[in-house]
Amino acid sequence: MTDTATLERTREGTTASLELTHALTQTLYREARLLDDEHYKAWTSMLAEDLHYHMPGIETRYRRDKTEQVTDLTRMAYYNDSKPEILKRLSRLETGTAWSEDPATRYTHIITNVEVELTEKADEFRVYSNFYAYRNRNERDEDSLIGNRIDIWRQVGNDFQLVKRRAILKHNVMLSKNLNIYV
Amino acid sequence: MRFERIGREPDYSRYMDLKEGWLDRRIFSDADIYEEELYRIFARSWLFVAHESQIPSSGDFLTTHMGEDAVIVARQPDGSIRVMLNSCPHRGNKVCFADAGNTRRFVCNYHGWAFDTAGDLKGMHEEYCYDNGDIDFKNHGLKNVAKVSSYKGLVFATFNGDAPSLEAWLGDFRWYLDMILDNEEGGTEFIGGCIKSVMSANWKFGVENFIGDAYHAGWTHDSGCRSMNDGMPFPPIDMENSYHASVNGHGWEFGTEGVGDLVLLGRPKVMDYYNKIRPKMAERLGEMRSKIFGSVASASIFPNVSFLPGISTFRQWQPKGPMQFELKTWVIVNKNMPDDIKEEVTKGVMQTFGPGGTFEMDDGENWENCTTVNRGVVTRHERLHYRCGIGRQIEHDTLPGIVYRGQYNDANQRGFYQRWLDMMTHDELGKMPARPEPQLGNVAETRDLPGLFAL
Amino acid sequence: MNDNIADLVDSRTGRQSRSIYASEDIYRQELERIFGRCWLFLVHTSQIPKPGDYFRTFMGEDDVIVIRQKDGSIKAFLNSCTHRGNRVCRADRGNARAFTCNYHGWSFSPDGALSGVPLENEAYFGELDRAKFGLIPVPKVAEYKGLVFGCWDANSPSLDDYLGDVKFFLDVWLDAMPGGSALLGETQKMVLGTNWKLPVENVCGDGYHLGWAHAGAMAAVQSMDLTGLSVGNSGVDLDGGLSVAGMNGHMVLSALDGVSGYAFYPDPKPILEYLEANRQTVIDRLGEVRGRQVWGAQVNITIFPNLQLLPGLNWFRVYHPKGPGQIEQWTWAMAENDMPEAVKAQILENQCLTFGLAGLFDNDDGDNLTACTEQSRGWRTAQMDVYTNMALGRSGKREGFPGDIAAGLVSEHNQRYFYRRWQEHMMAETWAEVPTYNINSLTEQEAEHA
Amino acid sequence: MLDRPLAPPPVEVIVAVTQALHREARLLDNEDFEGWLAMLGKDVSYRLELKSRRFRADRSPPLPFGPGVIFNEDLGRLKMRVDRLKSGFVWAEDPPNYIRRAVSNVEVLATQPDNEVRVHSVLVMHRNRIDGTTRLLTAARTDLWRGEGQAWLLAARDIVLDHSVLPDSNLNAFF
Repeated sequence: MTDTATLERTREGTTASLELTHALTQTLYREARLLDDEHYKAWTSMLAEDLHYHMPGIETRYRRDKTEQVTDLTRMAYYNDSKPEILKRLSRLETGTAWSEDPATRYTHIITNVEVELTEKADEFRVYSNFYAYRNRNERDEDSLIGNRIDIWRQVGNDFQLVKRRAILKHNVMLSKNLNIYV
Repeated sequence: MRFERIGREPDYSRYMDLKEGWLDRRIFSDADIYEEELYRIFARSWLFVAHESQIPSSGDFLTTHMGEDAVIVARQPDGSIRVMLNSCPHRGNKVCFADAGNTRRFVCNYHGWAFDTAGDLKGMHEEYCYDNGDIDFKNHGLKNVAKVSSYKGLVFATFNGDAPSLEAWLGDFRWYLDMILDNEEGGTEFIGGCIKSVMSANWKFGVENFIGDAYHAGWTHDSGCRSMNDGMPFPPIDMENSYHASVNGHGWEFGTEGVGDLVLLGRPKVMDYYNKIRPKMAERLGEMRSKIFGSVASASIFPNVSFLPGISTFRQWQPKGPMQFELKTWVIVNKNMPDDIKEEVTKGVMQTFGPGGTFEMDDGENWENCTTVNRGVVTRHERLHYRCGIGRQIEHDTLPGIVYRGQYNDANQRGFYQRWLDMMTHDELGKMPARPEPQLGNVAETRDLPGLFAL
Repeated sequence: MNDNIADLVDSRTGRQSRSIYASEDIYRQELERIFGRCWLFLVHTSQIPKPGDYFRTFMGEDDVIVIRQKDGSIKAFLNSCTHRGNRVCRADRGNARAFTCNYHGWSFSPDGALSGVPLENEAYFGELDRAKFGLIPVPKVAEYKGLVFGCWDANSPSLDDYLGDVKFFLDVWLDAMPGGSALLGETQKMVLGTNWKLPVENVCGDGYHLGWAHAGAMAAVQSMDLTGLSVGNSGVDLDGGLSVAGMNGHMVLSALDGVSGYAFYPDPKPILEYLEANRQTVIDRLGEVRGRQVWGAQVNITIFPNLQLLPGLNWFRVYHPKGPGQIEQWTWAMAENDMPEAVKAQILENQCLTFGLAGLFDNDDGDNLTACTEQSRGWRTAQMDVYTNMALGRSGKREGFPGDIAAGLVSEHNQRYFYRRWQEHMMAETWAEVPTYNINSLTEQEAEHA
Repeated sequence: MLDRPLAPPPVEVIVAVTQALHREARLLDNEDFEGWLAMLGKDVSYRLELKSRRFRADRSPPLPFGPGVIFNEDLGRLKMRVDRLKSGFVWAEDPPNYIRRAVSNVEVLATQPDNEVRVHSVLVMHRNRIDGTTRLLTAARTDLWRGEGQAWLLAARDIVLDHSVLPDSNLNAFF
């Protein structure tokens, strides 16, 4: 079971217009700021109902090893979620008893290398970006998650909604006790 | 094998009194005690190294750690499994840098020494530079561990040639293990891949949490329970019909209501699946175990493996110094499950007990703080309370092991630290007491899988 | 180890082995014999005014919570659950009716009592003896005019005796004005790769580095309107100030002009007006010497082992050790409660300009302290010595002041006393072996010694 | 902060302001402090705060006086800091620390009056220090930029560090 059809690059040279690139870039930044500020309600309003949010777990393997680690959805993944599943995870924060999130973690998402492409669907756009997500909590707990993302964003009126995201964390061993963050 | 250390030889019994129910915090932070643990516990115990399904074919391998020693686990052409140090006998370099894969040879990057999957030295770069008599290929292979054995898919290895058999090591705990390993025809497998994370915590905190700490679930995981179960808190525990069972330092705490862990997984389809096979499970494992499976439960195999039956997360706490461990997480499923159920289980595990899971996120914070607060010289000399349920031991007709009534209990934790103390204080494992004496003799359901062999 | 310690410091000649800044073994012994034995600063009463107010800090490397009780008293506890040892409080400060552990939900009331155990009847069958499992209290907590200290050692002298003669100088901030004192603002925390003793010795006596290390900062502030104030420490001015030691290990540097603390202010007018308006009140309360000469001057007070407060410059600092080569430095601004709000605002503003985390002066010190520590780590360098032998044997008593006093702010008189006290504690098995010396008890030999 | 203005500023404005932020970072990386000062408005307010951690439910009032301010500067005081750095006596900066600033997530939002924009951005400061180690500082910035003629000038900046304990031995740097 693989899920690559809509994420794969379908046509070369389908660069989006300046205005569209710009609007989507600003959308990514806004999304990052909402996550930094823990405005999860506002963030989830940016997610499409048919969202698929995937962050595979990746092993270190030799080059000759052809095991498909990124797109095979049957393998272990940090996230392999639909929108209701994301909402379920987030509902933990609304219980008031998520002790480890109190006092709050401080986050910064840095989003860069944004590329926007047209897809075969007129209202959907493929967006590549890199993320650097920094977390700091307690006295000196800190860690950095770095990786790249491939998204599909859909235009809905004047706004955009995230339809698909594959975030690839460039870590083998995650150097932290948990992943209380979305990238 | 005997391990001698020049360092100090403290009287470890002063770090705990399990009859009174307390532990000294220094066992969670002291560097000397940690070094001693590596010798006396990790170098002498049977350690989990792989599930057979991870290396199904000849040449399949994975790399892991036994204590802090890096090892390769490799499937041989004859179907057996070997475990060897991941270190070249020439200059000590790592010979395999991948987490997993398939190969015919492990070739060292440094001077090209090449080993087959059994670890035998087969050749090297510029072989002619060695004169006759310079090198004996037979004695310069990858060092194999002393013994390898498997129980229903779980492969264990030990550096200790004098170790008792794996069967004796697991003892009657196999009666419990069969609930996850043998609840359905076809046995189990691991889902592909492994999620690893690092915590600044002592490895024992993870093990003891899974071995018996039902008590933290309702509090630590209130938010997780509510998010997975439509706003409902952790279910009330029936203290009459729930238990702690401990065998040789392994432990399983469980209810008998049959659904608790399955509810917390938050996947109705998985619940339906198990309810469908439950009558057959009762035929295979008997009435009692079919009632236990799926209940609120957690378990650990001494020294450093834990799992949640029903929720299906399977994990190992790899020590990396007194104040750090690496947590490896897998998903264990029944081989005969349909693909969509396997997918549901996998998604459910990662949503609850992956690093981004609704339960897991709160545990790490606790274990880290339990450990790091002991940096203080005053703090680390204070005792900790392990007395809960100390008077509730019972004899049970069906349940083997040292059994306590009531799931809220520190009994299995005390059993784990008793075994820890036994190993730290006994030079000869053969003289270590069984806790308890085996009650079941040969467990009827025990069977060997192909690949079992011992060096 | 004791013999070794005897060789490591010679305060008669002003010599220290560099190993005292690098050795792991020495550090462990310091945690036990200095931080486990001395009175350590916990909190200023102004930081936890109401019942339930708490503040988290460290005593050595032990994490403690300091809490204002219902009856107004202050208690301190190890921040560690008695059940599995988890931290029970992870916030820096706040107000709480209970501290509840994340792990199993044991909760402790502000007086440390175990007040709640989830499932106490179900899991413990009501048999848990709660009285035995309260938070571990810091056995001795005492206050001196707003400064709250804690001590682990049951045999220590009282806080009053521990402070001894240095109270003469402490009162210049704590008791100069009827309204008393306060700390302002949030804690500014910073990690420094230095042994904890180096910043202490830097501020306790090192007037020598100012003109050189801070030349850049001086150049910048000299563009300010100094209104003719004499700083008194950019050159060697033996009449401008005093180096005071011999007070149970506490040290003071003090200028004597009554205004130099505010020399770095771009606009010192409001503060000068405040000093002017209240000078007589302070003279009435503290006498001519302290009221006219010390109040308002630059005064560096060091309370052994790790607290430094500088009335005048108005910064207040604690160093928490984190291993032999690292500290956390916590800084606040100081004020008198009688100061008008505008003056307090100015103090905060100027602190961030001069001695805050990004202060012009502070930015010069960090790298020097770090490098002094790192350069003591090598096998060979650790065997070498460093020297605090400036102006040896030029001290004595001085009319109107306590302590063994050397003239001027540029000498190493105070540092020698600091290392001497350090050595006395490190060699003593118990408090009984630690000498007490205030001015009146100072023997001739000891005076000569310094 | 959540409310998005109905009409985003023209693309040209967003591009120009983004370029200004990048230019500013480059000037600071190159220690062209005069060039940087010239990008500041006469009434610039430049603040950096460090906040203590409190429980979410903590209802105690904010601290009686002033927050944990690390920078709280106007143009004159920023010039004073620059004067110090240029004095030639700042040994901690000699040899220089190499600083690289990565500015990202530049969101430009319309505000009133028309010639001003509110700008959110994040900054990663990669500071290779004299001791050979690298310190990473991350911060969120909220700015006010004002268009004056062809130029955009910084009118106000609030910086919030992600750290509760500063992981470096000084802050001889501007964010």
